[in-house]
Amino acid sequence: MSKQKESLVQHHVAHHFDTAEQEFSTAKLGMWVFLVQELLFFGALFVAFFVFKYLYPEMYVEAHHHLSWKMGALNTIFLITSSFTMVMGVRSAQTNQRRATKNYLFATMLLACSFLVVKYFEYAAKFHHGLLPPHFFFGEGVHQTLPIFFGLYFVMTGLHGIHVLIGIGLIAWLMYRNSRGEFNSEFYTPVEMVGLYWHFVDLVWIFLFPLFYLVG
Amino acid sequence: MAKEVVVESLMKSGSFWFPEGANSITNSVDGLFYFILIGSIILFVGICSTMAYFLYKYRRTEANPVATSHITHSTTLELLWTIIPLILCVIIFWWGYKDFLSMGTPPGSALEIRVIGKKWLWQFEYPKEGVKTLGELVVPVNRPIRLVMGSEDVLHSFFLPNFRIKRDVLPNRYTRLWFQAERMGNFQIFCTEYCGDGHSAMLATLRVVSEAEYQEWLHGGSGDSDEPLPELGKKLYTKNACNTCHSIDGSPSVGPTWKGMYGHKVSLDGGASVDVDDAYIKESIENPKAKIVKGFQPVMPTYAGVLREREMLAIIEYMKSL
Amino acid sequence: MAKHSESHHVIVPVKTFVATFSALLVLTILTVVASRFDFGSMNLSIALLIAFCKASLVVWIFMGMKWDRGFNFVAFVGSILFLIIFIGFTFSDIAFRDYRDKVEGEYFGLAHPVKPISGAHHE
Amino acid sequence: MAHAVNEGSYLTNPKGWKSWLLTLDHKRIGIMYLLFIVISFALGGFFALALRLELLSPAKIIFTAKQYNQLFTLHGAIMVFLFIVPSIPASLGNFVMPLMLGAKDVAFPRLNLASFYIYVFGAIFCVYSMISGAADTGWTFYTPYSTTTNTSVISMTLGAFILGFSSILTGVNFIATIHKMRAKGMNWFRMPLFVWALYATAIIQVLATPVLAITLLLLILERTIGVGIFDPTIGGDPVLFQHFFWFYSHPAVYIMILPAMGIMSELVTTFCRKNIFGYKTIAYSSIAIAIISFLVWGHHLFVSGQSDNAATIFSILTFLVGIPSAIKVFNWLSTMYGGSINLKTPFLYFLSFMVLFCVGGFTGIMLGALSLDVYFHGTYFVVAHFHYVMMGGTVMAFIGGLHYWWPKMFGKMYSEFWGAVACFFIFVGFNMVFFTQFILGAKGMPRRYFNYLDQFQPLHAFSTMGTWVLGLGFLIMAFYLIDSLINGPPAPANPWGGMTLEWHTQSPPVTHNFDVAPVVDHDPYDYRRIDG
Ligand code: HEA
Ligand code: HEA
Ligand code: HEC
Ligand code: CUA
Ligand SMILES: [Cu+2]
Repeated sequence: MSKQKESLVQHHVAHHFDTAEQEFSTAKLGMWVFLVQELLFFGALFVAFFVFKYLYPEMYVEAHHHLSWKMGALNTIFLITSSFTMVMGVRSAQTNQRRATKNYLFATMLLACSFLVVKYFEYAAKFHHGLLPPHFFFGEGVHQTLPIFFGLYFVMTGLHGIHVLIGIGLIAWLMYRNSRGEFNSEFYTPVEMVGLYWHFVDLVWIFLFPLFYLVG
Repeated sequence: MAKEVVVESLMKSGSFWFPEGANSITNSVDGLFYFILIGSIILFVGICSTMAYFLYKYRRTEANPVATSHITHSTTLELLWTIIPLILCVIIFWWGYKDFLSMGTPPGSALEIRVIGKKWLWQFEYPKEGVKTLGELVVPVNRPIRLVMGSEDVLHSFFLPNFRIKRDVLPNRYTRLWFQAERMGNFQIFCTEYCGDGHSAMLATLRVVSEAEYQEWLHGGSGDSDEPLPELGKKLYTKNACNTCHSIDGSPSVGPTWKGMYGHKVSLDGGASVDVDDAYIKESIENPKAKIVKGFQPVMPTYAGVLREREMLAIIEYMKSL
Repeated sequence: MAKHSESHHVIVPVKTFVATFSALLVLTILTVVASRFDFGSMNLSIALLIAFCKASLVVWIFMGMKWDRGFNFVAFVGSILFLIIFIGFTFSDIAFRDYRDKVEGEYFGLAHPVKPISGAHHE
Repeated sequence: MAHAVNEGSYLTNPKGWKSWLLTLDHKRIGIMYLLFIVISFALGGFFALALRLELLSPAKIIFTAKQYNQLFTLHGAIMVFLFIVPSIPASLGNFVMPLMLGAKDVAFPRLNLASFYIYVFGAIFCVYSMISGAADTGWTFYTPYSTTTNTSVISMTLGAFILGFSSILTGVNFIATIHKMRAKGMNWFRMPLFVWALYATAIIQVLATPVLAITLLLLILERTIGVGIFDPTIGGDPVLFQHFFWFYSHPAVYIMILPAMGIMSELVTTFCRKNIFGYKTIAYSSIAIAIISFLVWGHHLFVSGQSDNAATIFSILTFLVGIPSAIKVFNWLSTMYGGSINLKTPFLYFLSFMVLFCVGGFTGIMLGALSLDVYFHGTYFVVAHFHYVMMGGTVMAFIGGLHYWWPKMFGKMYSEFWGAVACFFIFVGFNMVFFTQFILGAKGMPRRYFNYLDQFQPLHAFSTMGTWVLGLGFLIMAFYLIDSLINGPPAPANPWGGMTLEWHTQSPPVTHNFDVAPVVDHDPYDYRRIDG
């Protein structure tokens, strides 16, 4: 393949598919089923969250005052916006706007990074106050069971954070492929798939935010 | 106390399947088992003989090279074998549920005994009388007994085969169990929730005695026997579950062996060393965490308040004899 | 297979995305505002309700479920049902345990006694 | 159909070990899985023989208590995570499912290879755990024991965690394949029942396995940084772990049995040369089992201290799973009616399955009854129950399927005589080992016991001797199967007269499966069409 800047890379349908359409819808179905898996993965953690909320309601109330809802809200806005830019990125790929695709993807990535930066400051504050998972906990609190809350907090937001990190990697990969001109209205499967993934990451946060930061 | 207790054999007593029952609920529990068993045998024999018959009748032979019937389904039949098992299941469920409920609801008048499970022994406490025993639960016959159970470390499970009852013992909650012994005798107690190396040695005995004997036992009748000390010590060694961690033949186990221990120096965690004398042994038994022998984990439970003075001496004498 | 051909490649007007995005922002503000007031036991339900609306918007528009339906829809909604089963059945235990057992002192000391509802340090 | 093409089969085209390790061909991946799965089974079986040997006498013979505990943990964990869960879907399923659908490959061949390597990667952690102070928690990893013991629990759970992802990805792949890759004309009700079973299995894999993953992850984190939710010392709840664990592990037992049931449906039609009885009910009952399996996990917690309400609900629902299983059993039986029964080795395993699975299932019903489970829980009765369903059910079907598709996979026939002999030893040996354990359990013998009361010895010893008969059977099998690879006569394209599509290509199949893309215009077992 020539390395000229404007050259388009032609996508070939994999040998075991009959049509591009079949290939696309199969990939999409696979992605959704994968998201189902993700849903139960996080879902189990939400079960644990609710169990302990039920057992120790007052402890939760105390605990959530240790979290900064402002930071949480800021991050919510980052993620929602990034979802929007992502969907616009997919749309521009669909409509052959390679430049716009690049910009939107870049914006998404930037927002994702900002999310992680805010997260970093939040974590740093928790470390400073010793509000950590049980083995390292040295924070101050009224309720003895407080460490459980922070155990859950770090596991849930941590796993979510790892998903964000993976998302950033995926978007970078998309940008690379986009720069090679691989995506067009005939073939934009990877963009669509990463988009779905990214929205799912947003989805998880949509629940994490109110549960951890707003209602104790 | 420390009389050699003979526990009723589980294999020899009772029916082919079950050890002899001793609880008010055993008949109903066994009954459900036999109900399912008979149903299963009928179905099983039915299925197997049909299969055998078909095998014989429809073998592939020269004369029978291809299938002779091409039925693809039969709604009536299929409904039949959906509904009949369903009905059977409802009966089985109800029967099991009913007994389960009565297993869970002791009469108000029950005598309460506390059970503590720890690695790897059972401790029983009679709260009113302040009596504590290890590895031996003594109860009067024909009186409802309620056990309130807790664990000091991991999960255990309290299992009385002759009474068909079992319940896990948890470290952070109390669980209960109740029974009413219908006959006197000595019965086996097992731990049935895996709890580590000594799991299979975490045994105890249930001694069902007459009311009078029970009262006598509670109020000092169980006092020190005048058995020679080393022999008493030998019995205490197994009765108090020391044997789950300490060998007497020199082989290493969870704890240090007792063989040749007395009178020697042992090195402790942290570098110090100490002579094994009466005082050290007493301390090791009552407050095991105080001095930890090098190379071992601090897992030994305390026996403070469990061993009487004479029993302590007996164990020390026994150690000397090894 | 070719049946759905058109449906997979709808190009959604930008307007729709912008509207969804704005709705999400508004709902975010709403949930923050709502959390400033105390509705007692309703706090959680309100927060969850709003979160649910937001999530539905994301799934419906951003993830394109509106134009997808079919098996993908069944799979996703079905998995939520299984999650509900998971929570529901777990609570059939957690919420109905014998909490008489929580009364401490009445019995004997456990190594790690149940912390009664949010047991505070000073008891 | 099988016209002689010179390009050879998938086994030799392309050549070289690299072409195997990097292959995207579902058939080769299936074969590689098969190899690893058989090794895992032999390893797990080896541990079983060792632990049975220790149980020959009530006191210590060879191993210490700790080593014994490690043995049954390794035995259970290997058998479950490395062997039985991937066994049928990943090896046989991978090989035949696309063929049965008339597809060229699974939907995501790359993902397929990835899940194979993830499996290998996970296996490495499990093996590492073995040599670095094997875990001694039991395969159930109950807290707080598993969070406090000092054996290498982390690498074992990490291994199982990784294996979980392999299983999930296989599930995703299969669902997509079944939805999208069917040949022209093959609608849902023209799919072979094995495919239906794999579909139901895949649903469970995708929905349940992530919960296992998170549970094991939480356990690992609990040991490293502490999460607290399972830790009683700071207010966590150890019983919650059991809920988490069984939310996966109960459905997982149907991950094990559903594909086995699928194989049974294939065997019974082919070897009776007859349409299956009640195609649709069998297909639907697979899905029903998959769904109901999520509603009954609490039957493992009847005595754990869960609430009576929960116990009641779980007990009722447990019985519900018996119903679709009953339907299947009776439908297979009816299929034999009026057939032309060809008593070949695979069919012997079909018969073994029928007998042993019924015993396992009936005792499952006993365990589902609340009052009886209170008695049987944690005894050898449970051990016998699950070996009857796992070994007597799944393993029998797995071996049956292996023999059934062996000619297709390797293009070689094996010795029918030795096949029957091995089956005999396995059947007899199996019953010697495990029927005894029903009696032991009913008499009160607890499981996971290193030492036991002297009175149990005769039965234990008999059980141990049974393992030698069983082992002999497997040894014979190993010999004649390996012999068949080397000396076996070449297999025809369709040695058993099967109807499903995999028999319509040559044995072993060409790399791209079919020379002519198949078109389906009839039911999968429509023997009437050819036999009149
Ligand atoms: C392949 C695996 C497999 C399968 C298929 C099953 C199938 C079933 N199992 Fe089993 N089970 C295990 C693997 C499996 N199990 C394992 C591994 C454990 C223990 C794990 C551990 O603790 O380590 C276990 C433990 C276990 C317990 C917990 C015991 C305890 O620890 O206390 C229970 C309790 O309800 C149970 C029940 C059942 C039931 C009701 C079925 C049903 O699905 C059976 C249905 C089948 C039939 C009923 C037979 C066919 C039907 C007929 C011929 C018609 C007639 C039927 C009726 C009239 C009902 N199982
Ligand atoms: C798939 C699951 C599976 C299978 C197949 C088996 C197979 C066997 N199991 Fe096991 N078992 C479990 C799953 C399984 N087990 C689980 C989950 C537990 C619970 C663990 C726990 O408590 O945590 C358990 C526990 C368990 C116990 C209870 C231990 C205890 O509680 O103390 C015992 C005791 O007898 C036992 C015995 C056996 C025996 C004798 C076999 C035999 O059937 C094995 C026969 C196999 C062989 C002898 C291998 C022969 C192979 C070859 C020779 C190579 C062949 C090569 C080719 C074909 C090419 N198993
Ligand atoms: C749970 C296992 C366990 C049980 C049960 C147990 N021990 Fe120990 N024991 C240990 C361990 C481990 C050590 C070494 C660590 C320490 O010093 O605490 C030990 C140390 C000792 C020592 C000091 C030994 C030395 O070499 O210095 C004595 C004495 C002792 N135990 C007596 C007993 C007696 C008497 C009993 C029964 C009444 C008993 N133990 C029951 C685990 C146990
Ligand atoms: Cu205590 Cu097992
Ligand atoms: Cu189960």
